[in-house]
Amino acid sequence: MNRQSPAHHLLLKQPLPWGTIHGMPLPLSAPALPATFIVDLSALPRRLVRGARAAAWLAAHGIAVPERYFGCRELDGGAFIARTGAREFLLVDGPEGRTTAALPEEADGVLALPRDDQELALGGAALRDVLLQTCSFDFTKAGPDDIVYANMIGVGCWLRPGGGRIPYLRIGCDPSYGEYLFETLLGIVAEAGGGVIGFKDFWALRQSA
Amino acid sequence: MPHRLLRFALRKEYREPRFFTAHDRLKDSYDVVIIGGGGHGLACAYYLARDHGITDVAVLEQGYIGGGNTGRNTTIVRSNYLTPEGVRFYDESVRLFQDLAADFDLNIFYSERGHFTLAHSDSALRTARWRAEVNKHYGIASELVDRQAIREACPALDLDCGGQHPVLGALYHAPGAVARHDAVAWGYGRGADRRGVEIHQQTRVTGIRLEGGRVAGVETERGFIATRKVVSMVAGSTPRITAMVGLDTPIVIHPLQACVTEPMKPWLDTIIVSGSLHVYVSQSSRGELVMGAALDQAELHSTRSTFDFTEGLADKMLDLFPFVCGIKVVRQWAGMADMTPDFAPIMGTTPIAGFYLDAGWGTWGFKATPVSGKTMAWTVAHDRDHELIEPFNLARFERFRLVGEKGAASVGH
Amino acid sequence: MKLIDCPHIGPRPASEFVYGGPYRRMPDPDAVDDKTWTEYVFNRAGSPGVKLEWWYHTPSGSWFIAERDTLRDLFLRTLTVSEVHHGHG
Amino acid sequence: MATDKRLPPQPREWIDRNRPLRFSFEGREYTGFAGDTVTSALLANGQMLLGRSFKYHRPRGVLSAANHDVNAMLQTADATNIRGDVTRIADGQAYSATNTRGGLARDRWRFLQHLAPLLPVGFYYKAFHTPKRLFPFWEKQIRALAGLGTLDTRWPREIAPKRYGFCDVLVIGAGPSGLAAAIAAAEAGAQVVLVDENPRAGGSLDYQFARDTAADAFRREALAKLERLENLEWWPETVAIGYYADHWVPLLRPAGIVKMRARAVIVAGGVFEQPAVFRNNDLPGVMLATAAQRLLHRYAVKPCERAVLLAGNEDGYRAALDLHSAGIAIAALVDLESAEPRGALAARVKAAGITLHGRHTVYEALAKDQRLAGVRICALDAEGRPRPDSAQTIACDGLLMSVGWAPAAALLYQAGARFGYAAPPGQFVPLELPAGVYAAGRVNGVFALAERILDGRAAGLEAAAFLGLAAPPAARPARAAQAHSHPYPIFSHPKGKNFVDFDEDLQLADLENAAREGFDNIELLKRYSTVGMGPSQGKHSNMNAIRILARATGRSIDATGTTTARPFFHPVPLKHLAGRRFRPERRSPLHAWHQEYGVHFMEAGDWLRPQYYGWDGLSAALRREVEAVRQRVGLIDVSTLGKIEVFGRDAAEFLDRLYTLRIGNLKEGMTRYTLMVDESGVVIDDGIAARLGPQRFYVTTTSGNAGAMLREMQRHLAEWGLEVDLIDRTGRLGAMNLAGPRAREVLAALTELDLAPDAFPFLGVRRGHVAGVPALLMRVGFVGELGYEIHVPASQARHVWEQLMKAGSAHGIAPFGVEAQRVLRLEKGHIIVGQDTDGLTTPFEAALDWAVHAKKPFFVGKRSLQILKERTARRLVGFALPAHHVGPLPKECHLVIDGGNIAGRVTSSAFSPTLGCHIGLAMVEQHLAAAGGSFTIRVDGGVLLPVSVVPVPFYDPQNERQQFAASLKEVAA
Repeated sequence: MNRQSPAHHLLLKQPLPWGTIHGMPLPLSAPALPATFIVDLSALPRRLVRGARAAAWLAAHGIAVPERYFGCRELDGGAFIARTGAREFLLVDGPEGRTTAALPEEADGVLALPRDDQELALGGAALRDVLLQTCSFDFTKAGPDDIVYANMIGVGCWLRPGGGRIPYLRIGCDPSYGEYLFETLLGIVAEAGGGVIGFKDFWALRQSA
Repeated sequence: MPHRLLRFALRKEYREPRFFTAHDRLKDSYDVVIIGGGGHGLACAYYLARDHGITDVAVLEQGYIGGGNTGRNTTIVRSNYLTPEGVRFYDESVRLFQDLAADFDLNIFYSERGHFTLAHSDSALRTARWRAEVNKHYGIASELVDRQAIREACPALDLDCGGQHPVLGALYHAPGAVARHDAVAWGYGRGADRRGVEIHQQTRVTGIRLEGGRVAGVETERGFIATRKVVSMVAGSTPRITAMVGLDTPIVIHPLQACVTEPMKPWLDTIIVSGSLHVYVSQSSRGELVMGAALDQAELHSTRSTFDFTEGLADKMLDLFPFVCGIKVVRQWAGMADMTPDFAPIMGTTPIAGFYLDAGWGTWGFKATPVSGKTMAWTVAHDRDHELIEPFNLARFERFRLVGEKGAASVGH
Repeated sequence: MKLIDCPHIGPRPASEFVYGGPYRRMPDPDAVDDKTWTEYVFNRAGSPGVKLEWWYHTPSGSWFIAERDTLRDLFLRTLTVSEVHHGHG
Repeated sequence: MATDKRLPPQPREWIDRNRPLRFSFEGREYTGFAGDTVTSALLANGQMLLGRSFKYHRPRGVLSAANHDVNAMLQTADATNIRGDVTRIADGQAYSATNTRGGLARDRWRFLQHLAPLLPVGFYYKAFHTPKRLFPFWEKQIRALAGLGTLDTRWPREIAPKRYGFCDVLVIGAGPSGLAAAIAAAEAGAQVVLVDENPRAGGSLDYQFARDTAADAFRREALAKLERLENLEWWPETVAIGYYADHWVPLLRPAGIVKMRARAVIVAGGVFEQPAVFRNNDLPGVMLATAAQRLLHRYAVKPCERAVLLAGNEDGYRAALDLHSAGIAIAALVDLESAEPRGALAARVKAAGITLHGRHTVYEALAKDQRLAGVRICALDAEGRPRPDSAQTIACDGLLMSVGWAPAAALLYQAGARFGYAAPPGQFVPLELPAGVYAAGRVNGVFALAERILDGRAAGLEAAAFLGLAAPPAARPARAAQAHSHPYPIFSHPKGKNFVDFDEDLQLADLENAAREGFDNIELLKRYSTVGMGPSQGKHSNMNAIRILARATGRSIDATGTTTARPFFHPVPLKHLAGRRFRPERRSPLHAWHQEYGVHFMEAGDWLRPQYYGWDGLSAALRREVEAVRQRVGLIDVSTLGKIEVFGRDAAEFLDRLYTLRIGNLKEGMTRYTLMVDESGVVIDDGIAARLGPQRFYVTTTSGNAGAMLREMQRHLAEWGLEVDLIDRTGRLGAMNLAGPRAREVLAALTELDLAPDAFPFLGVRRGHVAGVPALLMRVGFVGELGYEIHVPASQARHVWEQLMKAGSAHGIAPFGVEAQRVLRLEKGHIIVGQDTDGLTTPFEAALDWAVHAKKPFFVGKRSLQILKERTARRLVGFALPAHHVGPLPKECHLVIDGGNIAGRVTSSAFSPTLGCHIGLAMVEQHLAAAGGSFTIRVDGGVLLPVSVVPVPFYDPQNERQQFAASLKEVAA
């Protein structure tokens, strides 16, 4: 119970019921879903897997990796794995953290180091307009099978489109930029009449989508 | 209204003499050929003729007079450099600038505004003190000042910069000035022309002929010219000229961009430079804000403009002066800056007899116009580096004797 | 703003890239004399032309080599570093 | 005098007569309608005088009514340099003219026009500079007279968000050809965005063809398709402000800039009508024919009661007929050419009862009450020169000029198009266009309406074909076969006042004289005369200037050429360029804790770092924090350090090549100081390398260089092709340094690791847990005490920090900031790269000889260092002042003076609470560096302060504090 999101002090201003996810306190659910939302997903367990034999090593642990660079694959339990190079993968676990629980951190020349990101998701009605104000990438050219590395408001981020009925984009960056990224995006979302939702809201919404 | 204007009213005919004689043909040979009809080239020709009696000189300009960086810079003149060699050199330039209008009998609008280099970090403050100390050592008006002093000189400035990277202090250089850049070139051009120098515009140099390792002549679009002395004063085109004589240099060309707003009534009297924000701005006598920023990152031999330049500049500009947010930028442009590894020029004699180099002007060429013209003229006349420019000779690199101007840049981070 | 076609992630605006200078082969430091070495350290092929250059895509943290016409301001093609090492440059 | 010039409803009018608005101009109240511009509303009220000219303060009225001139430059309480031609009136807004003294009507500066003879072209270069001492005075006068609007330094910063945009085809200009192009491209399946600076689509259809039924049919159909086609977006009031590389076209919209990335661009921007040049051609009442038509059809404003039309082309005849049918009396049509060839048009004009004067010109416009009262016309001789002897006067209150056009081609030029002069039609036309860029309509030299539509359609299909969406179209229609621009609609007059550039008050003689003075290159002419340099950037003056220069030099128009068309097409407010204020800021995971503890932050790049803690000022805090570290234990946040995992088969080899010291022989579980130089041997960074395994290292870099160092490591890796992987963990790990004699006790309470000196020696590295959090610990200390640098996941850094503070409270722990750290490391003689070194410092100069391992086969910069070793001219040395010293103290960057010359500088300087005296480091010339020697520092006030050279470290030279360990030097050897 000792982790903290980079956006922790911004989230404290949100009058939402809190809970703890993987040792990190976060708002869990909002009374009503705003048309446009932003949600902090920093609590999710993540691994950066790198090394000459990273692909084989992951396969050996039952994780089928994407062939294509900057390709992305959905795994069980809401996890996904993205290929970020010949010998590098980003593994982002689901809410239960099933996929990473068993993984060692170092084995035969491969490092699978836990990684703290500021992760968030943006979604809803004004998603496209918020993106047009913050990122030069044309997201009509990417889908759930892609991971996009691009600058967003001056910060290098990974971005993964998703959603069905309600479109959303998952965004991760270096935690030291987390407060800036979250605060700035929250401001733009708020201008669009949106607001913060809880960690549980997002996964519920994901099911419904 | 000065009496000198009366002549225009009293005369029936408009009888102003030409600034530049039109020469329809090139001679077969000249004592000296200067490549580049910008401020430096014309100044060199002027001093060759005036101070050394060498008038059989051709200035070859591929475009038009002052059409290169002379007409593209933001016209700032100062001498508050970091190194002794830099300070001595630019101090002489400032002295020459101060008397130029009288020399030319042409108003170059030399306007002493006072020059502030803002420091937004303690390391920038350290560099400012370093420069101030070196400047004072050579008797140059230059001092480290606090926020209050800046506020008094430029009350409009937001010292808190919109909340981030607030101004902590500044290097203040009272003699810092702006001038009408074109007029400087025209004044030198007219002065040289009247002393017998030939200025040939739209005359591109295509090659330099060497015989036995020394200069024998210049190939141009308009034919061959025999000469024993060639001076290259072409800033952004330097590598193309040095390639003609097979001379390797460290010079790399980067675009330097600038832009200007609509005219407005005067409100900014000083010259404001912010290293950390990469902005410099002054208000011209026409009332326009003339603004510049950092070099483009990559080598390029083009004067194309980029939009992100004006975006970045405007963003930082409004940190300093939020109230100009409604003022409109009318025009942006670019020059080609010839950068050296140590941010100091490359001047003087070269391994090739009869080939003289005046280059590496990067972002500081305009303010050196008079002194480089004068010292290069001396160097060409005596075939020996003038003492002010000895430290800037090309040979310093193979001797690992770099000039420390870059020290400022590095410490300034 | 120019687009640069990164061989790893495809075309992106130039603002996402850092210029890394010309791609050059270092002479054998133990074999060359001081003059040759200092020329390598300081001198550059400054004339305009088609050049191989280092470029870095910041968000994805990867280097590659671009073939660029520094006169016409054109990226002619981009290659991975290993492609260049193996003579595809 | 507010006579009503508003006409009954017009078929194309843009005003909403149900929404009257009140506004004031120069203090007088007026009413207009929603949709009116300030210009149209004022004219509707009979207010012809709109502004004063820049130089002579002459009265000015409408010229283009289209922002191709700035005769109507306005000021309000919260904005200035507002363009009346294109600014819609706002209810209750109070406007006034810029640049007047005592109001527009009786501007006290208007006397300046009588001084015109004193002020020829370039006069300011020829006066005011002698005597020198008086120039500042004259400059003050000149600056006050120059400039347009006045701004208020209390105006707030407004935020205008920018957006990115994406489309297949961007069509610029929604006139007939632009509409046809957009529709053709969209129907071929392209995603199309059509933009126009006007609030409505149609362009000249709305004012030159307002009563043309054929035109109306096309217009209706086109507008219907704008509605219907889903892949065609129509953006009104949108200015394409420039063309940049790879079809990057910023669009200025009322809501802010959209940076459009198109795959193809079609420019259908049309043409600017050009004024004729004759005496008093700037009088209010003299305007372009299209200005009259815009006022008439868009705003239902009667431009005048009785007009004379000056024509140099057939467009003028059409304009005459158009205005005539709107009920405006046309006193005469004055044609610069003979009327016969005009055929049917001439007949129709005659039939309308309009007197025709062929081969005539307006010689002079006549003024009454600062506005047009009549014109003197006269015949032209064989050379096209006026014959004053034949002059006759015609009374009129409107003179409408239709003598020619200039293409709105700026974006095409910026895209790299090559142009040439074509007569007919008498304008520059594109000869060569870059891939994916197309021109259509009058900008392309196509004039007949039907052909403009065909040209547009073809351009749309060409763009679609370029994107592989359609087959390339049949050929484009031919360019106009007859002249639409008169070759020289410019007429000298002994009394001058025949203006070429209205922004800059430039007369014909000014340009002719400039050319005569040797400024006979179009760019030189521009710079000397300032033609085209005003706010309208030559839209109404460049073409005439080129014609004048061509004639003055006897060169062709092509040989004369044009000036470079730089961005922007229309000027752009800084706030729109700036957009939102995005400023990436980095935060340590401990940031909030520092704030809660009363920290003073200092900015370090994008980071904020604790400078010191507490409310009692820096010096008190310094003493407290230094003392805590030296006597007890302190804790500092070093999360900003660069942190990189280096692993793989060749990891050791890689680091040996990268650093000046040997790393390959480092034992597992140990760390070593690292120093990096560039290829020229200059010190660029230092840090620590820790060996975690045979093929695994963990290295740190300085905070400021973290990004650059990572990039350099990645580049060298790619270059050397070694089998190594890098992982940047800089922001992902928090780091803190626990330092001081009690550090071990504090840490022991929180970790399972054996901290015994032999189990975890100085310079050792261990992995374990701190406060239950997985951590990497290094026993190193920048500050020279027993110390542990603890690296933990960022999300858990605060927990670990709080636990350390808690465990340390019994030992008197105190957090310390960067200032205390600087003093502590100075006492220990450790350098800071970038402060104690500059852009040229070598390891030898920085007294880091011991860190250069010359025996290694290779490392970056080794070869240069071999050369430099012999040439070390300066040296970093320590100095100290006596404890009892009083008076000014050395500050960082004070100079070392030797024999009156600069012989070095102070790089670090501080009072050492531990040693009780002032100490520092200085980079001095070799001969001053000898141990036991002394040198002189020039401190504030020019005082020369002698100091003695003192060996470093100043503090604990035997390194006993860090225990049993050799100093960094010996370890490195």
